[in-house]
Amino acid sequence: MTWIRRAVELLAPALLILGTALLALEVSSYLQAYFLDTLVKVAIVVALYVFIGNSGVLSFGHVSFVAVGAWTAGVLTVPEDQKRITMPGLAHFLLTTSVGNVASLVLAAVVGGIFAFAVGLPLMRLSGLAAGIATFGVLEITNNVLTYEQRIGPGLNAFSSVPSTTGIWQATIGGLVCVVVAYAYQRTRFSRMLRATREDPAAAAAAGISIYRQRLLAFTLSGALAGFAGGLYVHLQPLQAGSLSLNLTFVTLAMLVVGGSGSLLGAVVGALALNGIFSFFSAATNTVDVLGWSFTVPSGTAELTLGMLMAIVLILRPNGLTGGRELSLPRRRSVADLEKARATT
Amino acid sequence: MTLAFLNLTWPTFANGLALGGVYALMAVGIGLVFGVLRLVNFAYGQLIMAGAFALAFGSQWGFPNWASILFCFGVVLGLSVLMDLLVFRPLRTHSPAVMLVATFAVAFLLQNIALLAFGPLGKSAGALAILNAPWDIGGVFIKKIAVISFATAVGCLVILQLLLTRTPLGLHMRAAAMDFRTARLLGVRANWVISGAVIVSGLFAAVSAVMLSVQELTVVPTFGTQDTILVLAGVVLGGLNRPIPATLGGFSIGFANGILGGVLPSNQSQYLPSFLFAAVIVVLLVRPNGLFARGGGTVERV
Amino acid sequence: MTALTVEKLSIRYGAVEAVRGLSLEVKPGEIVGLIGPNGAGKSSTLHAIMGAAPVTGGDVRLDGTSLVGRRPEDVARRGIALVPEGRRIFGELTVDENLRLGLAGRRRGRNGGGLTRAFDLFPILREFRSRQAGVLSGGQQQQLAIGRALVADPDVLLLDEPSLGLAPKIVDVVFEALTQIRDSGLGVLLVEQRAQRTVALADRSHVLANGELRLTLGPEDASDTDRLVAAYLA
Amino acid sequence: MRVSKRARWALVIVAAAALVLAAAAAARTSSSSAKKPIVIGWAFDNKGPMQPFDTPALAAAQLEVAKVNKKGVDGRKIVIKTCKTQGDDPTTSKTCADKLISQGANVIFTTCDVDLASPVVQESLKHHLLTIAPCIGTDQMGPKRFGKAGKLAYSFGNVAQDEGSAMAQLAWNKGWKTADLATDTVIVYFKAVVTAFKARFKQLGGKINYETSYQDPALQQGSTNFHNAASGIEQHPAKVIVTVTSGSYGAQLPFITDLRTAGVNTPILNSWAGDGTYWLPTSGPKVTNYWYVTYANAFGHDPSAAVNKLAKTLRAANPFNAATGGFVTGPAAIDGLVTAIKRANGSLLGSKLAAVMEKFHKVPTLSGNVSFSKKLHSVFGREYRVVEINNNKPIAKGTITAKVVPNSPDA
Repeated sequence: MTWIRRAVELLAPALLILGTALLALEVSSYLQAYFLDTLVKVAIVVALYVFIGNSGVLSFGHVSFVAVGAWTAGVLTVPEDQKRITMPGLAHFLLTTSVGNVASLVLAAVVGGIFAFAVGLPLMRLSGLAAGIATFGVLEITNNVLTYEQRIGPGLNAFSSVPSTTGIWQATIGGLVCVVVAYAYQRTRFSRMLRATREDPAAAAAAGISIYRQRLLAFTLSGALAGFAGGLYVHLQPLQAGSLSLNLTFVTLAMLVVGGSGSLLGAVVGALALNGIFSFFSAATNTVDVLGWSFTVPSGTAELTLGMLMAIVLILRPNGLTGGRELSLPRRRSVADLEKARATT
Repeated sequence: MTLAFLNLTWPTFANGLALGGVYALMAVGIGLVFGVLRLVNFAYGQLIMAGAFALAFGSQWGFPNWASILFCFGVVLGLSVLMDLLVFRPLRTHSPAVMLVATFAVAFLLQNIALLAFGPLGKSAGALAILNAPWDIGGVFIKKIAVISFATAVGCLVILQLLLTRTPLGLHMRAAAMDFRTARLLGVRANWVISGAVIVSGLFAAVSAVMLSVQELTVVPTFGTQDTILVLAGVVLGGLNRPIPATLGGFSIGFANGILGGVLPSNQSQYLPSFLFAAVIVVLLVRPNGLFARGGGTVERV
Repeated sequence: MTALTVEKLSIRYGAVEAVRGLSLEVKPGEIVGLIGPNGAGKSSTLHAIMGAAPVTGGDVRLDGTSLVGRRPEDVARRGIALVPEGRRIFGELTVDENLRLGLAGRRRGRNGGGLTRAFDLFPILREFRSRQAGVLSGGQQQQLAIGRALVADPDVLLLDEPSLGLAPKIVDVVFEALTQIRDSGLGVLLVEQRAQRTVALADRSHVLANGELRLTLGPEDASDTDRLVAAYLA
Repeated sequence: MRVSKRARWALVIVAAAALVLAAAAAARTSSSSAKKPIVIGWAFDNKGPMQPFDTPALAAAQLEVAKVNKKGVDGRKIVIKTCKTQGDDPTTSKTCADKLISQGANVIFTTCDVDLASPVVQESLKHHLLTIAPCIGTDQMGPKRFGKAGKLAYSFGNVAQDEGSAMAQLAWNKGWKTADLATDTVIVYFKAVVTAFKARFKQLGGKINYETSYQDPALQQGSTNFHNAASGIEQHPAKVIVTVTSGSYGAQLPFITDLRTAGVNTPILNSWAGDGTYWLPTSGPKVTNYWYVTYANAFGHDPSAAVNKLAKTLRAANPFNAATGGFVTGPAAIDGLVTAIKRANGSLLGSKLAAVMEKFHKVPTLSGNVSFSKKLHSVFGREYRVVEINNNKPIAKGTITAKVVPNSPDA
């Protein structure tokens, strides 16, 4: 029967994604963009979760992997004749290489993963605030280079003419891929070891677990997922890769913490809830109809609501909306569960 | 007389000192609150932004300069105290990660309030612009504001040092930063110490707001954000837990920022943040506990 | 008049009940010992008195005023001083600064003679007053911790394992100081592992096991090893 | 913190409910049109960096539409439907385009920067609609940037090359024969104008003494290297200092203040980006010897009476909308569109309108005559208004037209 329990752990987030997709099909087509955007945010937050949720270490650098993924998928899918015009400084290799949609997403994941591995190799030796600031540094450098280096991309310009392939199918499947990968990782012994280092680093180290190696593995995997999510993002709308920076970092981290950083469900719920509310008020700036009556809010309501909501949720439910736990079938609590519950109280 | 090194000139050197001084103040402001609350206040930049807007409005409404500055101090202090009461205190017992993200939320909120209220383009804070004029010091032209910033920073830090070492409140703040629990058991009043730290931190934010807005002249909703990130990097680089290493860390990164900005050739100046952060990362890898930390103190996990 | 009264005190951490229904009192000019095996709830009791542990039942009163629900700093400022386990001195501050921190617990309007009280009891502190406390030896640090508690001019002094990790000779110095403190009119509540010495020193000693009061012994019982052992094993 | 199972289920439901709410929001019907007016769907920035350019153009266009509607376009009226892109947020921009199209827009108008406009432009082009930016100031609003589909994209802004060339001409005519250049690299348009100035200035025989660049803090958070740019220029005197940046951004005023407080009183020359008096300091040193070329003199001294009248009306309603001469791009775009519709015999098909506009040659609009070509879908050959700000006061200093455009995108 345990497999049913396990299945529920995966089903809950997966169903939420599918539900979002179904809703997106129901709404007026012009509002779909918000739903697609939300699905991409889910992918990004799940990627964050794979590292932060399992290791308990904050990273401010993940959006740089999203940006690098967006850059990869963008620079490889803009038609060559367009590249010559919008990216005149582009290196020859990038100018002449073009790939299809799926290949660009795979490459976005690969590049995101490699970049994360390369960054993690030295940085995963750090801990605490030093690690936090160092990952911040990675974000700043990535943003800076992507914004100004014209040999690798359009610099300050957006990737216009990128095929907009992230429609409802691609966004849904992309979100599901991230959730399934995160879930699969969660079931491995690597994840269990990493979680052990989160609970008690000293004991885990004494048990022969290499904190460094486990963190590096999770960092690389989550970097790959973040790169993949970036690929989805750039195929959703023309982006400037360097603009994926501080704001997106704040907002996605807040989604993870508000949802409950300890669980996959938390990551998905956080992204859906915050981005859903933000999208609703953004749309309402240009008037939406709710159950028959017209609803308009002043510009900026979305940001203010989001900011206040984040603060309120954190004050009232510091472990996030889900309490950092997966959804599971009711069962008798074992003694071990009680012990654990005590530890977190 | 020139500093015959790269194209480093005395004015650039002075600008570096000035920026270093302001960043040192910000570092202390962030460090004090971290000391007593174990809270990395990301919204510190927004305090500075609010102060700078207060200054800009003060001069727009025709306040004399002293009144504008006073207004700026009032706004920043009020906001710091409010932030402390509404957000930091309720979250005091939670994990550092939750507190940090809560300060994100506050920063996000304040920045967007400013965006709505004042627009993306901000305001000009020209009242003290005249301080950008140079003084002729033996044939070298140094901006007045550079000298004033540096001197003010040094003055503030000396006063703080006196407060910390010569007064009971200062002693209590230092003890609370080391071991809050024991300090309370001895009768150190938690709320006083926290308020003290928040107020001094707010005062320094206000001073930084004045200095930075004279240098930048245009106040936008993102004012101070990037400075805060750099200062945070500097503080961690120095050693977050103690005032003096934190100050030195903040000063170093400000100084490096000012100098590098001056000596980088113009076609590379856009990569200034990359150079700075690459240096930060390298230093952190070599000395994870900070440049100026003695021994291996435990680093907070966030 | 009773200085400190603990009545039917219960302390609970989550599902674990650390102390159940403990009653004791400490009058001025007496030392009360609190002994028992590890985890018996001795330190929890001290922390509960200070307002730093969750009280789920019973009462703690100082001269008839309840202390339950007050913050640690408020309890300290009402005349109860704690010498915490492990001494908890501030190693980066000087001896002088550590002592001045103790002044934080002074009651309003009470002068208490400043730091001289600590210096009179432990002259070594005066000698080392401008040194960093971290470089002192363990025994000197313990003296500093007690001195720091005394400068607050408290009515009641709580000590949590003051002899822990000290050489026997130093323990003598500490216990001798406790006698002097008692003689100056303070009430002392002493939590200790060294049962026999505590029983010998204290006016009354309560044996605590599994959070419950098992036995109360007088100084005359100090040599009655059997009774002590039986109380520990009960 | 303990959460009961029921509570967690409840939370999941709440999250789902939030989505349902958003979905319910979507269940709206688009308006139907009985009289078949010509619908312009205008996605504009209401609060971001493009707001100072978009909102005046829109406000002026609305006045122009009211004027056009008195007679009608072949008996039809023009209706403008708007959508706020909220700082040109990509998702909202895309939604705006789709929403406007679903509301029956025949033509889509978009924001004033080609990169920020991209989400709107791409959606609109996908639906084969004529897509117009009133004031994108580069040569990229057209096939150059958007390929074949870009045939339907036009801008009524100046080509940066043309504007830069006009500035060079102005400098040369004034006898400023050496120049220092400071390029703000955060926007393509800024860079393109300076590059064009340099090319034309050298062609005329001018000498560039010093070149530097900086990143405006409005778009590059925390950047302060405009200070370094200023001190570099202080050390390399020339007859004119050329920088192209927006007065509404973060570098313009401090850059000038740096130079002036350091005792550099050389003329400073900017493009339309630096138009206006709204950014001038309310206290402290006043701005003097500052020059720029622009679409229209917003201060009542334009050679065209119609422009002055429009400026006056706009100013009365909201001074902000007449802050720069940029407002005329809105009516100019409307005038151009009306001409195109007439020439296409009333057709609103994107391809037909675009085919007519491609052949525009000196078509009169409120902002003067407008020409396009197959390759170039932005305006060149404009008669720029020259303004000098002296002691915080704008003074009209005649007009200037670019004679030669080096590296012309049309060539």
